Amino acid sequence: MSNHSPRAGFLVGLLCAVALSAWFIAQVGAVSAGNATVFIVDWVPRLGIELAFRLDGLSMLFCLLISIIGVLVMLYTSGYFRTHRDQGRLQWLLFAFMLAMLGLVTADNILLLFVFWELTTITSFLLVGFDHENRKARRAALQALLITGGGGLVLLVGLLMAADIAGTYRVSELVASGDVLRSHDSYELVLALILVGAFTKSAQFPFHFWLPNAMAAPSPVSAYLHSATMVKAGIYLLARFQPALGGTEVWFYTLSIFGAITAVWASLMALRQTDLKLMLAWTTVMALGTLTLFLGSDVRIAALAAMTFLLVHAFYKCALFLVIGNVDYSTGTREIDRLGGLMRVLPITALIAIAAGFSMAGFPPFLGFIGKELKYEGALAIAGEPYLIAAAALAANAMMVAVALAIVIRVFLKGKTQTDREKIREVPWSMWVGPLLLAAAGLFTGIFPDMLAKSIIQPALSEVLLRETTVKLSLWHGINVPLALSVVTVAIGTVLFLKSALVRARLNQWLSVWPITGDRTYQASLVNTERLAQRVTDRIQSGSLSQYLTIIFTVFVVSVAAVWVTHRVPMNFSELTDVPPLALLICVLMVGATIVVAVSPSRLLSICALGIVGSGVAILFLIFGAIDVAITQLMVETLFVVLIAAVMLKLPKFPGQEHPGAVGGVRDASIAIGCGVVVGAITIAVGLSPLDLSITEFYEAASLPQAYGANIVNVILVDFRALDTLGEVAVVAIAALAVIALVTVRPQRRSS
Amino acid sequence: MEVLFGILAGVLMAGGVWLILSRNLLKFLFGLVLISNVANLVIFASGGVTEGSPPLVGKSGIVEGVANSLPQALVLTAIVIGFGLVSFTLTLALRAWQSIGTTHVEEMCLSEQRAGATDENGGVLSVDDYAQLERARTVNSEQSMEPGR
Amino acid sequence: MNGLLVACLLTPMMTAILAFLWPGGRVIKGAVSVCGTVLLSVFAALLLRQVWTDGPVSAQMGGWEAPMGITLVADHLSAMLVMVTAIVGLAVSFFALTDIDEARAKGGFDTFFQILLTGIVGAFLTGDLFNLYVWFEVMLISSFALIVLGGDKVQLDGAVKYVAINLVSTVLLLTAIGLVYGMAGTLNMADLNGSLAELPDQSLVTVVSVLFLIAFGIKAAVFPLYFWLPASYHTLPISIAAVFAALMTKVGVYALIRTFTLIFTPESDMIATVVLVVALLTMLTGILGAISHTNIRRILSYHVIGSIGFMLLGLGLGSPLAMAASIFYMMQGILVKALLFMIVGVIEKRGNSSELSELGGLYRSHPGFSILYLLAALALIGIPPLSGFWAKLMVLEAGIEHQAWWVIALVLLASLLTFIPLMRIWFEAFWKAAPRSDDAPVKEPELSNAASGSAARSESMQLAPVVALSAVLLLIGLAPASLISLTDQAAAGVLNVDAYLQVVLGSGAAPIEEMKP
Amino acid sequence: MNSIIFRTVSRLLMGLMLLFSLFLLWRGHNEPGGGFIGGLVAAAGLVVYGLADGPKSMRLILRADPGAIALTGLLIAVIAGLMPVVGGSDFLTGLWLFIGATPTDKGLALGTPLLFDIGVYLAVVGGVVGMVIAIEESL
Repeated sequence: MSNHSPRAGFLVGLLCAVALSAWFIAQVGAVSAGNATVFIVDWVPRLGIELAFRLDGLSMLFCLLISIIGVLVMLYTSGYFRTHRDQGRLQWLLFAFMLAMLGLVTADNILLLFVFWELTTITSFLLVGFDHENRKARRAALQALLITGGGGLVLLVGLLMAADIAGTYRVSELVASGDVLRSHDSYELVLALILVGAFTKSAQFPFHFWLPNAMAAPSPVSAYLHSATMVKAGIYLLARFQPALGGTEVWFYTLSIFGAITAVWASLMALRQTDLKLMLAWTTVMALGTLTLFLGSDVRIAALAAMTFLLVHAFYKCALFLVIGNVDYSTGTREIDRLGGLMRVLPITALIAIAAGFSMAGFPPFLGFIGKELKYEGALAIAGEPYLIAAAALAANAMMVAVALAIVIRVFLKGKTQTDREKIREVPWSMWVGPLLLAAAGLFTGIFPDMLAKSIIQPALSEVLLRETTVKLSLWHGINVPLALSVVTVAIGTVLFLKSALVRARLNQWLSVWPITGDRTYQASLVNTERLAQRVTDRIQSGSLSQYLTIIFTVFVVSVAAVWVTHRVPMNFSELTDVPPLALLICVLMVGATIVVAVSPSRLLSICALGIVGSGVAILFLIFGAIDVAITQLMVETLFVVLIAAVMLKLPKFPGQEHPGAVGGVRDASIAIGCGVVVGAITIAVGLSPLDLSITEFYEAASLPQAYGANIVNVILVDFRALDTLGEVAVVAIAALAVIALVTVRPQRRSS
Repeated sequence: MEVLFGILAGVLMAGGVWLILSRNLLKFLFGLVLISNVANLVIFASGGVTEGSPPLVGKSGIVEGVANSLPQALVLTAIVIGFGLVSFTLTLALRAWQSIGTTHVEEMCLSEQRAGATDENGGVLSVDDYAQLERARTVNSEQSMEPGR
Repeated sequence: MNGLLVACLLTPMMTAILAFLWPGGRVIKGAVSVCGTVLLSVFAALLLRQVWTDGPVSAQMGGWEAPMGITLVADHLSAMLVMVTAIVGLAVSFFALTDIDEARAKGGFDTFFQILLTGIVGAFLTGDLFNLYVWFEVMLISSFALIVLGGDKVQLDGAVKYVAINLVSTVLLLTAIGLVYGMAGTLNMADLNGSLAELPDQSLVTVVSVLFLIAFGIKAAVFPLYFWLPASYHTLPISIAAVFAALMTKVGVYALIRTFTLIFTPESDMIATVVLVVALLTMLTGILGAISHTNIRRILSYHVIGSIGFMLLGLGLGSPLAMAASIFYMMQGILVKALLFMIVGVIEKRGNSSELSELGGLYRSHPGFSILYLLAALALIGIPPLSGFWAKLMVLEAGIEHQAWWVIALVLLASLLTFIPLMRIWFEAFWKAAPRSDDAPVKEPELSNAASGSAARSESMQLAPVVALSAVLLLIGLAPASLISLTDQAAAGVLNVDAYLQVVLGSGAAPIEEMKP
Repeated sequence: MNSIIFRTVSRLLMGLMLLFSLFLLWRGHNEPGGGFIGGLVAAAGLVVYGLADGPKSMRLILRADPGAIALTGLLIAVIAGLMPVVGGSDFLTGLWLFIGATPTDKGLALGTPLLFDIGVYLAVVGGVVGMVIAIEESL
């Protein structure tokens, strides 16, 4: 986190990332041959968590994306933030995020998976809030944290329950025990919990709104986290657990419906934006919806479509985000209406934009085209609701075409930019190398799809389907329904693009009356939580001591009385001891004195009465054979009365109004009487119960012969229970010091 | 005698709680003294109340018919501790009066006043924030959020 | 006999006496205090090691066999608590060197602080109910002293509430102990385990147990009895607030756990339900309180309450795993709370305020320190792999084991809500740009070299315990296995008291004649 | 309370009470009395004197800081408890020395419990007097 050496941070991170990428590429051969790399070390065996990593086909797909895109993004960042003081901090965070993400997709222990899941949440929180002095960035960071963090908590419970049912914490073993999971009573609950986790992370409806807000992050961060990697964590989870939890109607319908809603809604929202970055953000949400939609079915071709589209999307979306970053960097704006004709001033960026945009639109010969064809093929192959899904895919794709065209044509090909054109320069090499490679990858793999299919997609697909499968991709597969749909898509997309101003106006009109959005709901619930918190806290913690005490004594009376009544405490009055007449007299006196203390408005009278009560207690002690206690009580009473009389002269008179109002008086009186009744009753009941005197008998026997003292009470104090006395002496000494400190140590000016 | 002790404890307790619930710090103190006496009486009564001689071992070394010594020791300890605590509280009341200027507990709410001023530009989720957000929504123009070059 | 038990108890007591009687100023007294806590830490570590290897240990005071005399006893739970008490004591006594001014030191800060530790250690180690009361009083009177020490009127106002409510709880406790003696005829807690269970009529025992629940509930600051805590914590010097927040309420929690597993066993069913409900309510109202405030200290004070709820879940659920979770949470919670309060101290030093609106810019100016706060806050929230996560994980697993869905749902809700206040501190004090204050002059250039040197020294002296505690917590987070195994044993020892009874009472109660040579 | 008679009487009374308190302390192990009671009586004597002559004179009589006296008392009590530990016994075990013991009579019994009681006495005297002085002075 050093500020001083951003370069060092960058270089170390970059080198590590390159090394990791190289290592993953080196593993491709082994993994695609079906040999997963496994690494296991114990961590906390008691809780079932171990450092278990497993690099199989699915993990490999993600790892390659994460590490290679990570390298490119870090490179890009070094240019983008070349002179920014916090570049080093950002690079470290990006690297930390990359590690967390890699851990997430390779973890073979569900708790370890969760650990990394949360780490990605935290690192992304810090990244979204990178521009932390901007209030909007802070708000977006909190939103991302609360939504994904909350989802993470729910996910944890789901994972724990799944592990409980399957009897294993290993992901690979859990995945293999799908039958047990699906037939269990709690299957629906587990599914719901895990889906909440996945949906929040991958910005599925109704949790989708945090992702566009997270665009408060710098462009490279958005490119990396919010398009290429982190949001795919939820997709990874769905793909990973597809064999364990999928294949049921619940799974299918939940994923299809939520995926479809997300995709369609997000593409509508994308059309509506004028900020290029937000536009891309919404298409990302759309893409995530599509992925979810296709993971709903366990049909092979649907899963294949999902896996392929995952790659397609990572390539073009990351490139486009970085392109937008470049545009912003060069022109200082991302408003589509203020930009145009950038081809001439930003030729390389424009080239990248065209390549990536065409892949996004699904034009041949880009990989995007294959992805789109597969989507239609997959949609039509799904047994459940083929047309509905195809329609959703069609709508989403068409709008994607419109967005892609808008970016390519509006920004780069046609029109003129409204900003000062003289100052616009092409970005430095570090900022176009990354996106160029990504865009080129989209083209190259489109032309030669088989390489990708064999080594990357096929092993991943095998893991999702949990069976061996061969994948063959090709650009051209004859004239068929998907191709027809593609044509329709392009047609609709073009129309939408041409009429974009109209579409945007209509959408805005429509959405301005739309009552509920996720963002508003989120904000309202936060505000309401805060209001509730204030109301509850002010209610409980009112600042009034008498209210506090009233509550405490009420709790005391009510709970003790309730237990007393429900447990029907018996009282046996057969063995009462005699009442000495003197004791009776003293008791009557004390009762009278107590009443005087309670009601007397005169302070002097109260003190006298208090003294009488104290002395009465002393006399009672004396009557029942406690001479030491009686003397002590008398001495203490005397000292106390002297003290209180001295102090009281300085204090104000009783003001009256001690129990304000008739209600307050009655309430206080009933609580007081209740306390009296309760304590009296318990005292009588305990007094009547037989007492085991063996300890006292031991003291009586041992006092003289073993402790050499005839005064048993004193022997108890200084020998049998001397530790009590030690503590008590400490109390007296500290009480004195406390009193001295209280009156002598006066407040200082706050040392700050 | 057990019943009498119980009634006495009950009365003292009721009087004590009544005083404790009053809004005057000095009366609170009186109440505290009363319920401390209740605690001592309860311990004493729990140890069995029979008239007996003090628990002293006679010359003969035989102990016969003496009162239960253990609760006496406990009560003695409790009395001395109670004295320390009550004296402290008395001084505290005095200092509170000298410093705050009241012994009426309802008027002593200094420590729990909310610092009312919420920050104009800092609140994470203050009510203002929401209103601002709503306004921003109607304008629907997103400014550049990049930290710049 | 076991000298370590006595050593743990006497070390802070002797330190207290020494710190008062030894002539000298702030530095000398502070040094004595630090040395005392170092020694206490050593003894506590030895004690913990012994308990870990050989099981619970006991010492009979005055050589009088239990239940005649008073027994000191340390099982896993007690030994662990003494250990964290020593660690917190050490950190705070170090922190206090620069935090506590000369006048407070002269007034006896170090003595009160050490006596407070004595009371806490005594409460953790004693095996006698009345003796527990005595140590509670020792703790209480020294906390009274600390709370009023050099206080202005706001602090005195908080102190009045603190003192009043705690005294009421004390009297209830004393009454309850008297009643227990009246029923069982013994005060030794191990002995009470058998004696109370043998009573023919259990209804009265239950009634009395409610008294304990209330008295300890006030001490532990559970809903709806926690009023004293938010009223008093935010006005104190930070060293005092830190030790209060970290330790005081936990003694109440410990007492609840001890009494309701050792003494009142047969009644666990009804009481357990009550404890569970109370725990959940405490958790939620605590978090809501934290959300409702904008002052760092108040936020953290309410967090203390919220975490108490968490610590009582184990007692409410009653299974070994849940109990272990609570104990683990308690151990790391004590350290996190002490750490957070010390961090607040540093924040206050740097920003001259604990009010969020007046703070800002710390992330820009002190990035390393910011990371410390973030780690502590995330540990408290329970983000893996930090310490709080393990407790949360254990609680959730226990909840699943019990099929206690409500508990799980509320724990999740509370965990989620915990984000808000802690992140609010992060946003306002750290991320937000520093507020421009036109009236406050910029300090740095005005300081002379010597002054800035001493300021830097005092700053680094305050940061040292912060860094050290952070390191301990990080270690707990990354390598929790041994602490978890300890808490497992502690939970087992708490729920199955045979070993405890054995070490206190020996094999069967010895006849009176054989008591002493 | 400025009357000379009261002051003289209070001084006399204080002397008597101090003596009596020592007597109570000494015999406390066998007869009613002991460190607490003795300490309280002594403190009461000093307080009476202080009422007559003002808190300053109480300080003069004590010659030492009452807080220090109280803590010294605590220290003595701890030391009394620790003495048997040196000999390998438990903390707070009674160690006894019988001066002039005969087979029938134990003679003068001096033991650590007595020392402990002296600590208690000092703590109570110091504590109570300290509190009273502090309160008096703050009025």
